[in-house]
Amino acid sequence: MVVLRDAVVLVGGFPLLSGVNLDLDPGTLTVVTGANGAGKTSLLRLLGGLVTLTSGAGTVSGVDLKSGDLRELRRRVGWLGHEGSFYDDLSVRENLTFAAKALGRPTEEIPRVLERVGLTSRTTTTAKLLSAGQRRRLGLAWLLLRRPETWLLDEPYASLDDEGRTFFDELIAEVVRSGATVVVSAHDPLRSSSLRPRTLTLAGGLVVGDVS
Amino acid sequence: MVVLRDAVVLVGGFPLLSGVNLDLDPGTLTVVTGANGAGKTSLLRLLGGLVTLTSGAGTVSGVDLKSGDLRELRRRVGWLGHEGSFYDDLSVRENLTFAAKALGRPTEEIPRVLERVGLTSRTTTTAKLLSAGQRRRLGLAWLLLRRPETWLLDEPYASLDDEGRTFFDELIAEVVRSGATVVVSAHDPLRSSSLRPRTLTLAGGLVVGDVS
Amino acid sequence: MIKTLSQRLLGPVTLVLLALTFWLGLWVTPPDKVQGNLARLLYVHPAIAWVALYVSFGTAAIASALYLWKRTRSVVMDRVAYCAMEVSTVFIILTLITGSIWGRPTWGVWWAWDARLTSTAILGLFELAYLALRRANDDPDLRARRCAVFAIIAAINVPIIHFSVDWWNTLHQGATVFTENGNLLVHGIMLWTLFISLFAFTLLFFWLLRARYRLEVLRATRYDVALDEALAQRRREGVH
Amino acid sequence: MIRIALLVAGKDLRIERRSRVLLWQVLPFGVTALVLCGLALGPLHAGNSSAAPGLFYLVMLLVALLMINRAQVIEGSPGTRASVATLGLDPAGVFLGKALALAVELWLTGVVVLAGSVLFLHTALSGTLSALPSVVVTLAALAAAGTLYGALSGGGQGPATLLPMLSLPAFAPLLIAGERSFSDALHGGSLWRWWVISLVALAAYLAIGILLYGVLEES
Amino acid sequence: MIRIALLVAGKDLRIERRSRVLLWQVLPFGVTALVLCGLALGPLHAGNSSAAPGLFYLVMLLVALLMINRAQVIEGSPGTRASVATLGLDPAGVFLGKALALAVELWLTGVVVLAGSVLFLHTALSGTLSALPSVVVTLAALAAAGTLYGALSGGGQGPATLLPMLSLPAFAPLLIAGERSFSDALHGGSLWRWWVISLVALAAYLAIGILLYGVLEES
Ligand code: HEM
Ligand SMILES: Nc1ncnc2c1ncn2[C@@H]1O[C@H](COP(=O)(O)OP(=O)(O)OP(=O)(O)O)[C@@H](O)[C@H]1O
Ligand SMILES: Nc1ncnc2c1ncn2[C@@H]1O[C@H](COP(=O)(O)OP(=O)(O)OP(=O)(O)O)[C@@H](O)[C@H]1O
Ligand SMILES: [Mg+2]
Ligand SMILES: [Mg+2]
Repeated sequence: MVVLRDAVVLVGGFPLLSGVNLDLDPGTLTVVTGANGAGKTSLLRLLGGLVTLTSGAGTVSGVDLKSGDLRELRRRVGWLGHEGSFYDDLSVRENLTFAAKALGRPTEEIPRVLERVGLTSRTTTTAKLLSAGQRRRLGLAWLLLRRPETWLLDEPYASLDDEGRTFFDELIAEVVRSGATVVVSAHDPLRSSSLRPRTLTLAGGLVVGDVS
Repeated sequence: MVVLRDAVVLVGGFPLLSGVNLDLDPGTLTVVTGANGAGKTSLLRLLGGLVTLTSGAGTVSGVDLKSGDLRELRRRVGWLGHEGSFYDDLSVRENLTFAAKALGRPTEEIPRVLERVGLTSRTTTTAKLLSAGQRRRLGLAWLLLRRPETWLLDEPYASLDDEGRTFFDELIAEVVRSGATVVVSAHDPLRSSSLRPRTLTLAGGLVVGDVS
Repeated sequence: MIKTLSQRLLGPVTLVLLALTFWLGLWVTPPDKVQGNLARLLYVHPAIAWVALYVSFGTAAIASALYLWKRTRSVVMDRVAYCAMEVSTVFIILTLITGSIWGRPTWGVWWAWDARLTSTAILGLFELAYLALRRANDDPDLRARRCAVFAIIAAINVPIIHFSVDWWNTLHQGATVFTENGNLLVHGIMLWTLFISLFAFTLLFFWLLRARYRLEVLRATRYDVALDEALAQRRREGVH
Repeated sequence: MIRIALLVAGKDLRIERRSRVLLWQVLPFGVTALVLCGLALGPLHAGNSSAAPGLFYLVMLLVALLMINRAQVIEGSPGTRASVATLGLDPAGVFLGKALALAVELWLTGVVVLAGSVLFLHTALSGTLSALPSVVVTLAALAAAGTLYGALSGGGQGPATLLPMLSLPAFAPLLIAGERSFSDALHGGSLWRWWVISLVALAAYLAIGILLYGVLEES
Repeated sequence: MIRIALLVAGKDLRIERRSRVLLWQVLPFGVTALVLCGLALGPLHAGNSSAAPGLFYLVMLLVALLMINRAQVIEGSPGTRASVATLGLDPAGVFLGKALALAVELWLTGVVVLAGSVLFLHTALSGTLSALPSVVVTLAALAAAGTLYGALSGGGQGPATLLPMLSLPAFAPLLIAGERSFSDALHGGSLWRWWVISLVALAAYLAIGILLYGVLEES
C-alpha cells in the first residue's frame, strides 16, 4: 500500500520531486518511467525511507512518511538500487547467511535461494568480484530471503542477461500474486505480457502520465 | 584496430578470459554479448589496458598489450564503464573544462558538447548529484571531447532514456563512419538498424559465437 | 502584549545592567588587599564562565535533549540548540581569554595545564567540533539528530569542569562565592556587583540568542522563497 | 540484543581477518608510530620512560582513528546501508557488536604496541603488566566512544577528516585517565583512582550508545 | 609540465575549497591534536617549550596523512582514474600539481598550528618566526614525499591504513631535520645546518616524483 499526496522532496535546495500524488494497492505492479533526471530514482528513494518528505503527506506499508518511524518503514520495504546492496568483502554465501541470521530465518533456505537466482556456481566468490549482473542477482537473493511487503526496484533489467530477466519477470509475477506492492523504475517496457503493469510517466518531479 | 591471440587474463587465480581470439578493423562496430559473468566487461578492460594480459598476445590501436606502454594505450582508447568516469566533486562544466584544458582543446567546444549530450540544463550541477542517466551522458561528453581511436563502452544503454539511446546510436554511427573502432558490450540488441554491427557472443571467457 | 514588551526591553535592560556592572566594578568597588585592581576581573570572568557553561551551553544541551525526545522534536529545538551553541562558543572563548588575562599576573603564565583550564578548553573544542559537524551535513533532519547526540555527549564535560577544582588540587580558584558550608567569601558591595554582573551577562546571552535565532528564521524564510522558485522551475521542466 | 551484537561483531571481525589489514598495516603502523614519536620528542625525552604512557596512548589513539574509519568503511556503500537497514537489526545490538569488534582489534594492537614500548622505550615490564587492567578498560572505552563517533561523523560517507575533529576532544579525558593510571602503575602507585574514571567513561559511552545509536542510524 | 601542474593544482584546491574540509575539519583538528599531545605528555613536559618543535611536526605529520589521503580520494573511483588516464596528462605535471596543492594546504595549516603552539605551549614567538623558512621547506618536502607515497599506497583505492605504514619511515628524516632546525631557531642557534637537509630532501623527492610518478600511475 502506497499513498502520496502532493509529495515534495527537496535536497540541497533542489526539488527532486515537486508534488507527486499516488495510490498503489497491494498486489499490483507499477512501472515508473520517464526521461533521465525525471525523478524515478528519487521517487523510489522516498518510498523506501531513504530521503525524507519535505512537504505533503504519504504512507508506505502503513508507515507515515512524515511522522512515522523511518526505521520501521525500511524494515518493511525491499530496496534494490544501482549500487551493490550487500557487504562487498563477504562471499555470496556469507552475505546471505548474515541476512538470514539477522532475520532469524533458517540458513537452510540459502541454497534454494542461490539456485533460484542462478548463483550456485559463485557461492564462495567475494561479492566485490562479481560481475555487474551477478551483483544484481545477489541483491535479488537478499530480497528473496526477506520477502518484504513493498518492493522498490530501480532499473532491475539493467545488466541482467536474458535468462536473468526471464527469472526476474517470473519472480515479480509470483510476488505480485502473493499480494505485495511492487514498484519498478525502467526505461524498457517489461517483457512478460502476462504482468499487465500500470505505467506512470514522470517528468520534472511530477507524474505526467498514468496508463493501466 | 584490435587483435587478440589466445588472450588469457588471470586475476587472483581466476581466469576472467580463457583464450580469446579477435580481429577488429577500424571503422567497425562490434557488440559483445553473453550471459552474466561471461567475461564481457573483462574483455573491454583488457582492451582498455585496465588489466594485464597473462598469456597470449594482443594489439590495440597499435600498442602491444604484452610489451607496449599501457599508458600510451589508455591515451588512445576511450572507456565508459558502469561507474562514473569524471570528478564527482566538480560540476558538469568544470569537469569538461578540466578535460579540455588537459587535452589542449579550446574550451569553446564545451557548450556544443553539452548541447549534444543534453546536459545544457545541468551545467552547474555537481557531478555526484546527477541521475544515473545523466552520469552516463557526462561520460559520453568527456569522450566526445576526446574522440579517441578506439571506443570501449560497457553496457551504454543501461540507464539511458529513449532519447539518450537515439542520440547514442547516432553518435556511434558517426564515430564508426569516421574510422574509429567501437566495441560495445550489451544485453539488448542495438536499436538502430543502420548500424549493422558484428555480434560476438562470449561464454566462460571464450568467444562462442560470431555473427556479422 | 507583555511578551512583546519584555522582548523590546531585553536589549536596553541588558545594556543598562552591563553599564552598571562596569561602573560598580571599575569605580565603586574597592581594590582587593592581595590582588589590587586585578580583582576587578571578578565581575567579568566568573559571570562569563557561568554563562558559557550553564546558561548558554545548558540551553543548547537541553534543547538538544528535547529534540531527541520524540514528543518534543521540532525544528525550533534544533535551531535553539544551534544558536545557543554558537553563542556559547563565543562565551567559552571569552572565558579562556579573560581567564588568561587574569592568570598572567596572578599565576605568571597565560596558560597552564590545570584541570579546570584544560577541561574548559576541551569543552571549547567540543563546541568547535559541533559547529564542524553542523557544516558537514546537508540534510537538515540528519544534521539535527547528529548534532543533538553530539551535544549530549559534550554535556558530560560540564560537571567535570565544575568539580575539577575539588577532584584535583589545582591552580584555579576553588568555589569562591559559595563555599561548601555556605559561607560567603565575598562581601558587601563586591558581592552585589558580582550578582549584578551574573545577571547582566545572562541577559546578554538571551539577547544574543534571540538575535541569532531571528537570523536563523530569516534565513529559513529566505530559503523557502528560493525553494518556491526552484519548485516552479522544476515543474516547468516537466511540461515540455 | 546480545545475539545481534555477536552476529555483527563476528561479521566485522571476519572481514577484518580476511583483509589482513590489522596484521600487515595497523600493527606495523603502531610500532612505527611509537618509534617515530620517540624520535619527535628527541632522545632526551624518549630515553626516560616517563613519556612512555603518554606515547602509548597517543599511538593507540591514532590506531583507533584508523580502525574506526575502517569499521565504517566496511559497512559499504549507501546501497549496502539501505539493504542492511531493511534487516531491522536492533541498533543497540549493532552498536555493541561494532564496539566489541573494535575493542578486540584495539586489545590486540595494544598488546603489540606495549611490547614495542618495553623493547624500544625501555618501559619497565612489571609496571607495564600491572597497568594491563587499566589499559584493557581504557581501550574498551575508546572502542565504545569510537563506534559512536564513527556513526556521528557520517558513517564513512563524509570525508574521513571529520572523525578526528569530532572525536579528539572526547578522547581527551580517556587519554588522560589512561595515561595517569599507566604512570601510576609504572611508579608503583595505586591504580584505581584513574581506573575508575576509565570505567565510568566506558559505562557512560555504552549507555549513550545503547540508547542513542538508533537515532544516528535512522537516516 | 608547468601548465599541467597548475591545472591539476587548481583543480585539487578548488575541490578542497569547495568542501571546506580544510577550514572546518583539518585546522581545528590540528589545534586539537596539539592540545591533546600536550596533555598526553603531561603537564611536566608540555609546560616547557623544548617539546614544542617535536609536537609541531608530529601534528603536521598527522595532518599530512589526512590530507594525502584526501588528495587521493579526490581522484575518485577506478572509473574516474581510467578516464583521467585517457587524457594523457604528463605525469611529472600531475605530480608537481598535486604536490603544490598539498603544500599550499600544509602551509596554511602550519601557520595555524604554529599560532596554537605559541599560545598553548608558550613557544617563543621570535624563535618561531625565525624558524619559518625551515618550516616552509620542510612542509614542502613533506608534500612532495606525501604525494609520492599517496600514489604508492594504491591511490586511495586500497585501505587508508596502508598509507601511514608506508610513509612513516620515510617521513622520519624530514621530521628529525625539521625538529632540530626548529629547536635551533628557538635557542637562537644557526638555522642552515638542518635546513639544508630539508632542502636536499625536497629536491630529492621532487626529482624522484618528476621522474618516477609516471611509473606509479601506470597501473
Ligand atoms: C584560562 C584560564 C581560566 C579558565 C579557562 C577559567 C575557567 C573558569 C570556569 C569554566 C569557571 C566556572 C566554573 C563553575 O562555575 O563551575 C571559572 C570560575 C572562576 N574563575 Fe576562572 N578560569 C581561568 C582563570 C582564572 C584566574 C586566573 C582566576 C583568578 C585568579 C580565576 C578565578 C575564577 C573565579 C573566582 C571563579 C568563580 C569560582 C566559583 O565561585 O565557582 N579564573 N573559571
Ligand atoms: N542539488 C541539485 N541541484 C540541481 N539538480 C539536482 C540536485 N540534486 C539532484 N538534482 C537533479 O535531480 C534529478 C534527480 O533525478 P533522479 O535521479 O530521480 O532521476 P531518474 O529519473 O532516476 O533518472 P535516470 O533515468 O537518469 O536514473 C536529476 O535531474 C539531477 O540532476
Ligand atoms: N577471484 C575470483 N574468483 C572467482 N570468480 C571470479 C573471480 N574474479 C572474477 N570472477 C568471476 O569472473 C567473472 C567476471 O566476468 P565479467 O565481469 O567480465 O562478466 P560480464 O560478462 O561483464 O557479466 P555481466 O553481464 O554480469 O556484466 C564473473 O563470473 C565473476 O564471478
Ligand atoms: Mg535513476
Ligand atoms: Mg559486465
